[in-house]
Amino acid sequence: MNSLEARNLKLSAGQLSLDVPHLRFKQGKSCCVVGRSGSGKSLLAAALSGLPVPGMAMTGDVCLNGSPADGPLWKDHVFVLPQEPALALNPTMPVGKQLAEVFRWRSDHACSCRSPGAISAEIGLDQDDLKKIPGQLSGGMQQRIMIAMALVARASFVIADEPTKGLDDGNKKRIIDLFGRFRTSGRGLIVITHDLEVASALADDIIVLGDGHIAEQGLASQVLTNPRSEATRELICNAPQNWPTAPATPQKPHCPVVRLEDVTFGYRRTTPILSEATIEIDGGEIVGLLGPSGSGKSTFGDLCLALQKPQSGIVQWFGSNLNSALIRKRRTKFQKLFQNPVTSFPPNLVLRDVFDKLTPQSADANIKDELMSRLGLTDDLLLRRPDQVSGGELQRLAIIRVLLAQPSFLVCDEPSSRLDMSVQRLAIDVIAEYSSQYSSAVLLISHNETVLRKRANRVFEISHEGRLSLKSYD
Amino acid sequence: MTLAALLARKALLILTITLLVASCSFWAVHLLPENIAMQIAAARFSGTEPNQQLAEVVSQSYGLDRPILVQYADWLAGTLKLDFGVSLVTGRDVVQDIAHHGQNSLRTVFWGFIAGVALAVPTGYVCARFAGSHLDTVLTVFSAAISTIPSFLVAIVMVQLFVVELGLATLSGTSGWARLWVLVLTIALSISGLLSRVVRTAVIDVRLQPFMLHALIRGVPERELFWRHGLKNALRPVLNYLPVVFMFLIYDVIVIETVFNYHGLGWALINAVKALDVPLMQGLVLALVLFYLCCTTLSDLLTWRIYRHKAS
Amino acid sequence: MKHFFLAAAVTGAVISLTAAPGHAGPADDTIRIASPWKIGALIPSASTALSRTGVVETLTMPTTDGEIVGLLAESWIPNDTLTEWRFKIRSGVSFHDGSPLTAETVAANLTKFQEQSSLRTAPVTNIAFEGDEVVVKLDRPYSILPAVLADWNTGIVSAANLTDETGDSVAGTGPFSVTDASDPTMLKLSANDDYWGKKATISKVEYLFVPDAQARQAMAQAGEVEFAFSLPVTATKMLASADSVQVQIQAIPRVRALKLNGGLAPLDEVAVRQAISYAIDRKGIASSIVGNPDTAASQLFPASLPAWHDTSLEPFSHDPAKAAELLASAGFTKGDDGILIRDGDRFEIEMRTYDSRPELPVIGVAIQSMLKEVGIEVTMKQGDWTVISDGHTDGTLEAGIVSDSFVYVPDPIGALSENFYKSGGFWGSMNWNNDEFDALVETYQRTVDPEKLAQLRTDMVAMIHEEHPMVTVTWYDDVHAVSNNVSNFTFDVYERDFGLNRLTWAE
Amino acid sequence: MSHVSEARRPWKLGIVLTLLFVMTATFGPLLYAVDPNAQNLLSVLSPPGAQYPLGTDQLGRDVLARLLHGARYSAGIAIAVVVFSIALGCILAGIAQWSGGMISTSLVMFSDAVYALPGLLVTLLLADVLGGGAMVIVFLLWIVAWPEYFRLSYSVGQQIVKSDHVLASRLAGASGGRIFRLQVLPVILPYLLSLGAISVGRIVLAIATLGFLGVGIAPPQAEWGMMINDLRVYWQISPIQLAAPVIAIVWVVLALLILSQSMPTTKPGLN
Repeated sequence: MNSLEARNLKLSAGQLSLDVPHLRFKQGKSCCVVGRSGSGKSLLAAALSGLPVPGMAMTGDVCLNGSPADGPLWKDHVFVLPQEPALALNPTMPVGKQLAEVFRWRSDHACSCRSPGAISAEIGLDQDDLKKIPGQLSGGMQQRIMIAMALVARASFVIADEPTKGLDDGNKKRIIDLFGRFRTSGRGLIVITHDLEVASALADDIIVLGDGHIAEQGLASQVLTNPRSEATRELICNAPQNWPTAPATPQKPHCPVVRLEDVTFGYRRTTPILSEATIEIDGGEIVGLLGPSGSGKSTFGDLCLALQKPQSGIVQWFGSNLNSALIRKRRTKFQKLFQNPVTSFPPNLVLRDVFDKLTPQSADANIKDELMSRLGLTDDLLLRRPDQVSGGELQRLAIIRVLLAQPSFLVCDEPSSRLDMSVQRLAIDVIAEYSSQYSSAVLLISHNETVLRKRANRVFEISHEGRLSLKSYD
Repeated sequence: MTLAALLARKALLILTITLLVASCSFWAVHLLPENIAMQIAAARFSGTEPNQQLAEVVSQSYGLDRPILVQYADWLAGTLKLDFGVSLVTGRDVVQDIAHHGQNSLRTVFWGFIAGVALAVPTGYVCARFAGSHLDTVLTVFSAAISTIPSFLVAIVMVQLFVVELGLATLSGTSGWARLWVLVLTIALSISGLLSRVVRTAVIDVRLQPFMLHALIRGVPERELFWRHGLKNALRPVLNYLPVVFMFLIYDVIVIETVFNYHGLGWALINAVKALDVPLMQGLVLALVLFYLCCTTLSDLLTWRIYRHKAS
Repeated sequence: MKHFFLAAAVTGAVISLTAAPGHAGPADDTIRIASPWKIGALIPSASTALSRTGVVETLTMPTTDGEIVGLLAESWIPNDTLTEWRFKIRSGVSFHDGSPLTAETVAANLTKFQEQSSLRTAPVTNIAFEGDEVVVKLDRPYSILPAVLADWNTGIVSAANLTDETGDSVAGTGPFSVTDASDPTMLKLSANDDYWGKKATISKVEYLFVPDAQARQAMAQAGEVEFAFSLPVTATKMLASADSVQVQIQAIPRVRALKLNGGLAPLDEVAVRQAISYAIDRKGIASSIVGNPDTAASQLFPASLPAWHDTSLEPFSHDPAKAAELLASAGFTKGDDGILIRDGDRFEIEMRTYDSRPELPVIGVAIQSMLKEVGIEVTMKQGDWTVISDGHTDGTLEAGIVSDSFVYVPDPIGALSENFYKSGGFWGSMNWNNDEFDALVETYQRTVDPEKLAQLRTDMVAMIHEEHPMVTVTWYDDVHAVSNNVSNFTFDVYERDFGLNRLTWAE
Repeated sequence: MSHVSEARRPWKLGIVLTLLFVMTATFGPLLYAVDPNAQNLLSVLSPPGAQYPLGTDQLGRDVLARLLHGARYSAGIAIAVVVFSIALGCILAGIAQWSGGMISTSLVMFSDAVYALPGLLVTLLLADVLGGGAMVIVFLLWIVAWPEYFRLSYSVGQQIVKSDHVLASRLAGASGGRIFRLQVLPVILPYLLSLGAISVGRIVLAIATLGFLGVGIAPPQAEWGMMINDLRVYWQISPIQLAAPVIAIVWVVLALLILSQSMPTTKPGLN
């Protein structure tokens, strides 16, 4: 039985550093490395596999079966599943051919699968999919192809770096199921993730990383139920399933802020991505919107914000039909919080300029300072450009910017789903609080059902056919 | 994009441009101060001193006395039928002259292009493979220098060196290799400068792509890596750059042929320009433009063929 | 799809490889000529190449000392009043296409090309044939008709060539026949074995149109051509090191001049033209650009034509002050930018020139600067020689730097009557009408008494010298390169025949 | 969106070379106040010396003076063309962006058509017929140069306009002008300037080529290509006089090439 060991590893790259006195991974076990973003998870993965990371400095040893490895392990003993499968696949070669490469050059003789066709059937792809190039496959499918490669490849360990990043619940579940096969095939599995759901579903052991060191390690069941370190506790309490349920909104006089009636929309006439949707969103209410990726959730938000014109149907703000005068008058009261805080700030401007020149000036000058201090931000951040500020800070600034407009209706399009849970929670909590305080309506878009259940008053779901339906959780 | 759509698009573009060039030359001529009928008369009855009477005869036989819009429509129609009329200098059919000179030009352009690519691609690849080395620096400086020096200068130097000093090439005859190789080399040099830089960048870019590393993870041997995974991806920016190469080819045809006294389209164009032989000029310009468009269409088709998966 | 590209590539390769024959060399008995003069339409009157290479011949020709002798005409006699001339056509001559030379063909030729050749300057009323004689009738006495018929543009082609306007071939009677004229830039000739006169010893000739002087020079230097004509003066220095080729410089009766449109104000004023003449530094141009100070013109005709060169005339001089004075008295005042103004009109002219004689554009720029100094703004336009002839024809030419021979018609009166008679010609004056001068020309053309002729010459030359219908700049040294491989070459000062049939290869 | 070239190393060299050129073109003729057209037929093709630092040409004109004035002429035309092209390209791109629909499509098609024309050919054809002169050359080069800037600003602009941060500003009620000034222009400008730098080099080359071919530029204008063409006959006698304009051309084009590579470059994806 093989083992993978890290001894006296000291890793650093840029701002990040990680200090690992000793870690041991065994074949046949799966181990999850969890931690907030910035805790050095990816550095550990790189060090273990031996893959080059630009700017990384490393001291200490990585040992295979007790003796220091005499070459990078990724070539023979470790198979690495990348964070972004889209970047790891050759964009011009059919995926089947790329899968066949593993059979040709790195196939595991112990593996029962003898052909790309057979393995692809196992992971739920058909022959036609194999003839496609990566750009024609969805993110989930690409990740499954990568897993198929890992299943076939000759390796004692598989290291997966954030394998569920950006995937919706359905795909996530599928990936987790497939990961189970690594254990059954007798390989060791090391999964880097910030998602405790994934960790609890997969892990035998859990390693929790705090700022630059190992905060806690042990059996998954123990660590997750009985955390000993602060870092673990924080992670657990920020996981959506552990969020406190929001108090039910007191029913207010019925006055829909936004109302859609029989709205149909599609970029091509023949295939509507939204058909005959009817919804009313009241002030002070948080409405959740759920749906698989690509199902038109964002488009629905844009329709509510009058950024798109419906093909048919009626959109109303405050009970009156939309027209350009109304839009102009109410524009700043209908806001949107974007998925990625980095793209929602102009990259060339200092943040102060964004707040001074491109943000509605609120009547109350103190609001900004108040929000800043509540979200733990200092004024000197405003002198920087967006790329000089961390993602979490930028997300908080984005929230402040949106709230300064004092919107009556706010669309939150998967806010910070690419950041870690603590930031996500903070974002959603602040918005929920604002919503109840100023009784403004919020449309919360997410592919994470747990988040919506915890925070939304009502949850709607968009199906692939573009049907909107109310989900009940009784 | 489907093949049909691509071809339709290209056809439309070619049509538009043909009309654009034809219109330009028509209006430029008809806004000229000189009397076109007189000019034609002078050319047709070379050596004489045509008078107004003769000019009127010409005017009538060429239909120059009709309303200008009718003439314009006729001109466009003629252009679309590739009928450019008769050269004012030789009295021959312009199409006949274009065919004659075009054959000469095609020969040099074809081999010049092949040689240029054959020169640029290995150079660029070697530079990229050994990026940062002295070899790379030397080759990069050399190709940058080549691309900065105007091609007429390269041509002058080549003539002095190979024709006059070494006597390895000639300036007369149209098809013998003694004549052609130095022309081909000059064209090749002049297009290879920038092309090799593009190849270099493309290869370096591709080699830095994460999927190259992951191909190694899949076990692809390092010696096969670039050919299996890099080539097709590195080719794309190079193919995208080809229209620029063709543009340079066209300019080279004009300048280099003039210096080498090679009787191709470019040489003929410069002489037609000097003689103000408008029908020949417009025919030659259009021939060159169409040749350029055919080249870009071919390269687009090639791109489409290689990357058609991507578009669907 | 793959096949499509393959097919395209193969087609390209095949077209490019259908290479015609390799490069011809002296070894294959071929004389090659690099010439700045384009071949043009294959008509004797339009293409100097045809007569110079010996494809077509004229009725008469000059000997080296200027006497007119018969070529295709065996003999000729005028009537007493010199208004009817009978040319007896040489017998036993046939065209390259096999048809015999007859008086009928000759008459048809002369009639057809009358307006396009030097014949237009003769007062011809009728051209007919009688038996083996061609009869030319004139409406006034005309003594120089035989000389006129020696001009290269009166060459005779076969009857078949007269029918179509522009053919791909031409059949003359000369020592060389055209074998291939499909390339508009090249004429391939071979020796005519049935030639009636001295047959050529060299079997093939290639006449190459090479417009670029630098390329002609390079070709001569590389030994690619046996002859390169009209080279820059510096060629002597540049080719000094080449041992296979010699640069020859030969004074010929030719002039470089500034042609002025006399119909255009203010160039229509004698004083203005005189001022322009005074402004030009002929010595400077002759010594620095032409490379021979002796070619600076002191009057229209060079000393090599002693009958026409009048030593008593006051030579042209360079005197910008005088020029300014003349212009001032003509009513011009200098504007702020140094350019003369009269009645609100700036004195600006467009000057055209061409580069088949490579020094002309350089002289043009020199003159441009000299005229600028006296306040005349000149813009330059450079093309080939048709910019002059076309501009003269359609009247748009304002000024031009030109070069013309006095002896295309071997008697300089031909050049005078072509260039200055009745509003001028391509290479002479333009819109300069002087009845007195025209009368002198007409008188000269019917006079046979040598003394009277001498007086008339003096009068005509003096008139041109005074009025400057065209401003003479320099006389002419022709610069050409001749390979050491050939011998027996003499440059024909009449520029009508390269004399290729006399050439032999050097031992 | 952008493909930033990796060759940023020698940018200082590019700036220095370019600055030197600009200074030379601007102040050179003032400091070395010799008439570039003054001819001295007594000293033609004289070698460099005290009186003529770079010697004289075939008409005895001072080569240094002609070189300096040639710099001014080429640079003047090239910069004028680039400035006009940027202006026209941006305005039309703005119109296309703003109006959308048919107008946008036809503008894009038209610019594609003009872009597909080999510019120098058109310039040759029309410069000959329209007669030369600096204004005509500027006009003709402008006519063929603008589509490049149109394509660039259209494609970059489209990506910016569709971006989240512009949408955020629109939702925040910022006016179109303000968004353009703060968010669009500062992003597009470096791309335009980078392309402009290359273009200036290319136009200097194009002008030299026109001068060499003797089309569109009339003597006695001091122009580098024409100087080369005039002097190449005398290359054995006066090599320095010939080398001077050659080096000048290479200098400018190289300087601008290096300069443009130190700025972001982009391949507009409009195919």
